[in-house]
Amino acid sequence: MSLGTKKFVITRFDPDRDTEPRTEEYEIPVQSDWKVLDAINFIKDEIDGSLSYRWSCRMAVCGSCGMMVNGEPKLTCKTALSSYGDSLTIEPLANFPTIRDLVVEMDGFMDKFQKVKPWIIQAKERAVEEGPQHQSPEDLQAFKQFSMCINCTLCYSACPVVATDPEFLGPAAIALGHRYNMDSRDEGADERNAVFRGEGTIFSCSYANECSEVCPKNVDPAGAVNQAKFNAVVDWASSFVVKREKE
Amino acid sequence: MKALLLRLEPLIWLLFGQGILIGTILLTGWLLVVGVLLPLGIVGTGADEALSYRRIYLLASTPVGRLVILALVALPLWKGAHHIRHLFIDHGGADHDAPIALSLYAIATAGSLAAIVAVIRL
Amino acid sequence: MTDVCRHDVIIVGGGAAGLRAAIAAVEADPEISVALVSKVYPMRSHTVSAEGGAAAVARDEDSLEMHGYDTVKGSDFLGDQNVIEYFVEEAPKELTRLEHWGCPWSRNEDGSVATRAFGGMTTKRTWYATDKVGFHMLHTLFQHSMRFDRIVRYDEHFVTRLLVDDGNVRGVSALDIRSGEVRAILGRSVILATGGAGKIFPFTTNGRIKTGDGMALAAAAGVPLKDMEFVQYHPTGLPGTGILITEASRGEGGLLKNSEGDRFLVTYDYGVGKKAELGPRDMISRAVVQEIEAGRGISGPYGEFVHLDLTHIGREKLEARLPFVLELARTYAGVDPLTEPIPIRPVVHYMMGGVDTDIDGATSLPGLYAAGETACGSLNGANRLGSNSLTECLVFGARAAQHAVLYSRGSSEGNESALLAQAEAEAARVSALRRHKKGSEKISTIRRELNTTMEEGCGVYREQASMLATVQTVASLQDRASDLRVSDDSMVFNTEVIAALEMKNMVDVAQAVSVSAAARLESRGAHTCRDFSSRDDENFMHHTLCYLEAGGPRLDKKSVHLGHWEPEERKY
Amino acid sequence: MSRAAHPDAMSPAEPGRTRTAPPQKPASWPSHPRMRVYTLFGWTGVLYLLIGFGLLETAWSLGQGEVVWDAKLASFSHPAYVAFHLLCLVSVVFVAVRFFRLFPKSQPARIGPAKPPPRPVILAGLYAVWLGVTALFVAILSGAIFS
Ligand SMILES: Cc1cc2nc3c(=O)[nH]c(=O)nc-3n(C[C@H](O)[C@H](O)[C@H](O)COP(=O)(O)OP(=O)(O)OC[C@H]3O[C@@H](n4cnc5c(N)ncnc54)[C@H](O)[C@@H]3O)c2cc1C
Ligand code: SF4
Ligand code: F3S
Ligand code: FES
Repeated sequence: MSLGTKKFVITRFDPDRDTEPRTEEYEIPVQSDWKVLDAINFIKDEIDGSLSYRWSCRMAVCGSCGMMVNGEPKLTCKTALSSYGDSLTIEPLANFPTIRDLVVEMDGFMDKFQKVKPWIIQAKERAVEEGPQHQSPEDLQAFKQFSMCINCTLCYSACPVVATDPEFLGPAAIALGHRYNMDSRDEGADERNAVFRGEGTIFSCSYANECSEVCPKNVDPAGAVNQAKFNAVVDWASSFVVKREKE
Repeated sequence: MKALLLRLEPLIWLLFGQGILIGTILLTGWLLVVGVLLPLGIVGTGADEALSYRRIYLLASTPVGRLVILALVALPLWKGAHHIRHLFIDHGGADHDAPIALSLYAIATAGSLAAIVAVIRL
Repeated sequence: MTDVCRHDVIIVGGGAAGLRAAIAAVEADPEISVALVSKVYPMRSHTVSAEGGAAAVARDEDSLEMHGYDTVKGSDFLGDQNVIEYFVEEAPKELTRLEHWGCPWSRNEDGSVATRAFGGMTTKRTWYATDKVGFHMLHTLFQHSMRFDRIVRYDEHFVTRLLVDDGNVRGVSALDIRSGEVRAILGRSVILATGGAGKIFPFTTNGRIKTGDGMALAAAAGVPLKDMEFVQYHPTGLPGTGILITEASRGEGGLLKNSEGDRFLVTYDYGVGKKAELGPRDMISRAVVQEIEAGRGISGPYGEFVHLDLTHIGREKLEARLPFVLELARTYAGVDPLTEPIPIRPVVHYMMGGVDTDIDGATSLPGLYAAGETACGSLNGANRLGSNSLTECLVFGARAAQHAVLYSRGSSEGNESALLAQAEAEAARVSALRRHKKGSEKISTIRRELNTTMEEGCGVYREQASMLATVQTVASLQDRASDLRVSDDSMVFNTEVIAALEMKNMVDVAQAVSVSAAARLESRGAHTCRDFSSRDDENFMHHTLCYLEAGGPRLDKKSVHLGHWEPEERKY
Repeated sequence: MSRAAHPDAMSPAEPGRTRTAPPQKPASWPSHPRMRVYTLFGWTGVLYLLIGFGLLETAWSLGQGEVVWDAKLASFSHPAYVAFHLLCLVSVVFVAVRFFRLFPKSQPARIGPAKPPPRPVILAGLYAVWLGVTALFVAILSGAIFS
C-alpha cells in the first residue's frame, strides 16, 4: 500500500570533495510497510547510487544500520516509516566521526570493546573432555540480558558523557565487560574491574540513562554500567582487606 | 592529577551515591520542617517548644543525633560537588575536568571535615 | 603502489567458519600470523541471523550413529559418509568448546545444556540459546578471537581476487573499503569462509552481504564448484521481506495450517507423513507450494502464503524459547504470534553447494581451503538438515585451519613480484570500475533480472524448459554485467563499487547454479524436477562439479563417498 | 546538528587514515524532554551543595549556644530563606522520584553469593523508607515524639 511521498533530508559528506557535511533532499514514493532503511535503499537503487551507508541483515540483528532519524539514534531496519511525518532528516550516528555520508568511524568503539576483555577468563583452561560446564538457568539469567548487545552503538550516540569525554569506555563496552563479570563461569572480574577503574573509567557515567532509552535490544546498558560501578566499588573496598596478587 | 582522580573515583562515587540516596531521604523531613512547618508556625521555636535550643541540643548531642547530622551535612555536599562537575563536563569542560573536579571535591572535603568538627563540638 | 601485508594463513570471512578457523589456526600454532579479512566487521556476518540452533549429540538417549543416519538420509544419500561420520563425532566437542568460551546456551533445570527438536532429526539434539543461536555463537567466537594478538583483522576489506603463483595460492588482493586502496595480503595458505549466495534469488532469508563472493573467487582461480543445483528453500519465511521464522518454532510445537485452518502436512501424499511439522525442509517446502497451488493458500500483498500457528504454545514458553520470533513477527509482519498465526511461505535459505573441498577443507588449488556455507565438503548432500550448518562451520572451519597451518609450514615463499603484479591489475580493475559513469547497465536492474530468472528457473519445483531458459538469461546477464554503470567515483567508502563487484560474483554463481541444475535429470533432495519426478541412483548418484572457464561453464562428476549407510527410499 | 561533540569523541586509533567529519552531538538534545530532565537532575547538585553548607552553618550555630541558635531559627522565616527551602524541597522530591526509578536496575542480580530482592520489592522498599524516615524526622522535630 502506498503511503504517498516523503521527503528525506540526508547528510552527505565525501572527504575527497566536501570540506564539511552538507545535506541533500530526496522526495520519493513510499510504502506503508517500509522501514526507514527500505526508503534509503530505494534512494540508492533508483536515484543516487553514490549514497553510502552500512546495512546487511535487515532484521535488526547485525547492528550495522544505525543512523540518526530526526535527531534520534535509530536502527533503521527496525524503525517504521509510518511513524514519521512527511519529512525526515537522516544523519550519521552522533558522537562519532563521519567517514562518508552516513558511515561513521568504528575504530574507537572497537578499541574500547576489546579493552574490557570480553572473553571468559579462567585460572585454568578447561579441556574439551571435561564436557560442558553446568550453569543453572538462574545463573544464566544473571547476565543473559547483557549478552544481547548487537554492537549497533546507538547508545554511544545517545550518551551525553560519550559526547564530551572521548576516553569514556561507554555503555555497550561496559555492559559487555559486566556481562562476563556476571557469568558464573568466569573468574576474570578482578582484571576487568581494574580496567573499569582505569582510563575511561566507568565512574564517568552520570546515569543519564539515555543509552537504555535508545537501545533497540533492551540490553539496558545503563543498568549494566551502574551495576558494574557497584561491583567495582565492592571490589575496590575489598582490595583493602584482601591483598591482590596482581595490580 | 588525573591519576589521583582515577584512584579516588570509587570513593567519590560511593559518597555521591549516598548523597543522593541517604541525603535525599534525610533532607526531605528537614526541609519540610524548616521550609514549611516552621514559617507557618506549626512547629514552635519558643523556649519550651519543639525546636527550642535545649530540646534540639539534647537530641542532637546523642551519638545517633551526631551521626545523622554528619550524614545530613556531608553527603549532600558530595552529591552537589559531583553533579556540578558533571555539569561542567556536559557543557564542554571535559578537557579541564581534573582541576575542576579536584577543586569541587576539595570544597566537599572541607565541608565534610568542618561537619565532623561541628558534630564533635556539640 | 599497492600496500603489502604479510601473514602465514589468510582467512577470508569473519562469520562462524572464518572466526573458528582463525582461532583454530592460532591454537594449532601460537606463533603463526593469521590475517582475518572480512568485508564487514565480523559481528555483522550473516551467521548473526541464524536463529534455531546447532546440532550435536548431547543426551544419553541419542547416539552418533543416529545423528549420522539422520544426516545421510536428510542429504538424500548424496552426502559423503566419511565426512558425515567425522562431523557427528566432532560436533559435540566443538559445541562444548563454545560453551567453555562463554556461549550462553539455554539450560535445563539441572544446569546441563538444553536441546530442542528440529526438522529431520529423530531426537532432540539441537543446542540452542533461545532463538538467537547464530548471534550468540558469532559474538562468542568474535569476542574469544580478540584474546589472540596473532589474529590480525582487516575489517571492511573486500577480497577481489586470489593471488596465484606457480600453481599455489599465495594471498589475496583486498579493497580497503574505507580508503579505496587495494592491498596485497600475502600468505602461504588461504581459507575461504565467505558464506552463501542467497542474494542471487529475489526472496531469501539471506542478508545483503551474501553474494557468493568466495565461490566466485575460487571459480575464477579454476577451482570447481560442487553440487550447486541444491538450493535449500526454508518453508517458513515472512512474505515480502523473506525474514526467517526459525524451524525451532515448529520444534517447539508450531503447526502449519492452510486457508481452511487444516494441518495439511498430516496428509500422507505430501511425503512428510507422520513427522508432519518436523519433516525435512525440502519436503515441507514442497508441501506448502502444493497446498498453495491447490488453492488453499491465503492471499496477501506479496502473493499467496499459509499460516504458522504458535498460538496454542502459550505466552510463557514462547517468551522463554522464541523471543526473537515474537519480535520479528511483530515488527516485520505486524502480527502477534501469541494471538494470531504468522503468514509464511517458502524462502531461499541456504546453498548446499559450494567450493569443492575434501574432508580437510582442501580444494584442488594447493594452499586454498574453504569452510562454512561457501564450501561444499559434502556434509549436506542434496538437502541440509536444519541446525547442522552452524556446527559444520565450527567443525570444518577448525579442520581447514589445522590443515592450512600444516600446509603453510611446508610451503615456500612465492614469487612476490608476480603476486604484486596481480594485485596491481586488480587495483586497476577496481579503479576503472570506479570511474565507469558511462556504463550502460544499472546495477539494480541487473540484480532484479537475475533474481527473477533464478526464481523462475531454480525454484522449489523446477522444469527443464525453464531451467534452460534461465541458463540462457544468466549468460546474457553475464555480458551485460561487464558494463555496469557506477555513478560514484569517490575513493572513500564507495559502496557502489562494492555492489558492482558483488554483482559480477552473483552472476557467476548463478551461472553455476542454473547450469548444474539443468544437467541433473532427476529429483533428489532440494532439486525437484517436474519432468523427472523420482530419484535416479543409477545415473545421478554423483556430485556435480562445475568449472567456470573462459569459454563457458564445464560440468564434471565426482563420486559420492558411500559406506556405512545404504541408499534407500527417503520416507519420514 | 547543533553543537559539536568533543572533537575526539570516539577518536580513531589511527587518526587520519582518511579525513573524517568531526563528531556532532544530537541536534535533538537541547529540546529533548528526557535530556531536560537529566540536565535538571544535574542542576539540583547546586542546591544540594548550598543546602549542605546551610546545614553546616545550622549545626555550627547549635554548638554556639542558645542566642545564636534562636537567631538562626528566626532567619528561617525570612521570605528568601523560605523560598530557598521550598525550592530545595521540590528538588529533593524530584531527585527521589527520578533516582528511585533508576536505582533498582543498578542493583546487581547477585552480589557475591547474596541475592538482593526482586526489583519491584526494592522500589517499594525505597519509597517506604523515604516516607517513613521523613515522617519520623517530622515527628521528632515537631515534638510529636521524644518531647
Ligand atoms: C536467517 C538464517 C537462519 C539460519 N539458522 C540456522 C540455524 O538455526 N542453524 C544452523 O545450523 N544454520 C542456520 N543457518 C545457516 C547458517 O547460519 C549459515 O550457513 C552459516 O552461518 C554460514 O556461516 P559462514 O561463516 O560460512 O558465513 P557468514 O556468516 O555468512 O560469513 C561470511 C563472511 O565472509 C565475509 N566475506 C564475504 N565475502 C567477502 C569478500 N569478498 N571479501 C571479504 N570478506 C568477505 C563476510 O564479511 C562475512 O564475514 C541460518 C541462515 C540464515 C540466513
Ligand atoms: S547496548 Fe544496545 S544500543 Fe548499545 S550497542 Fe548494544 S544493542 Fe546497541
Ligand atoms: S547514557 Fe551514558 S551517562 Fe551512563 S547511563 Fe548511559 S552510559
Ligand atoms: S541491517 Fe542489520 S541491524 Fe539493521
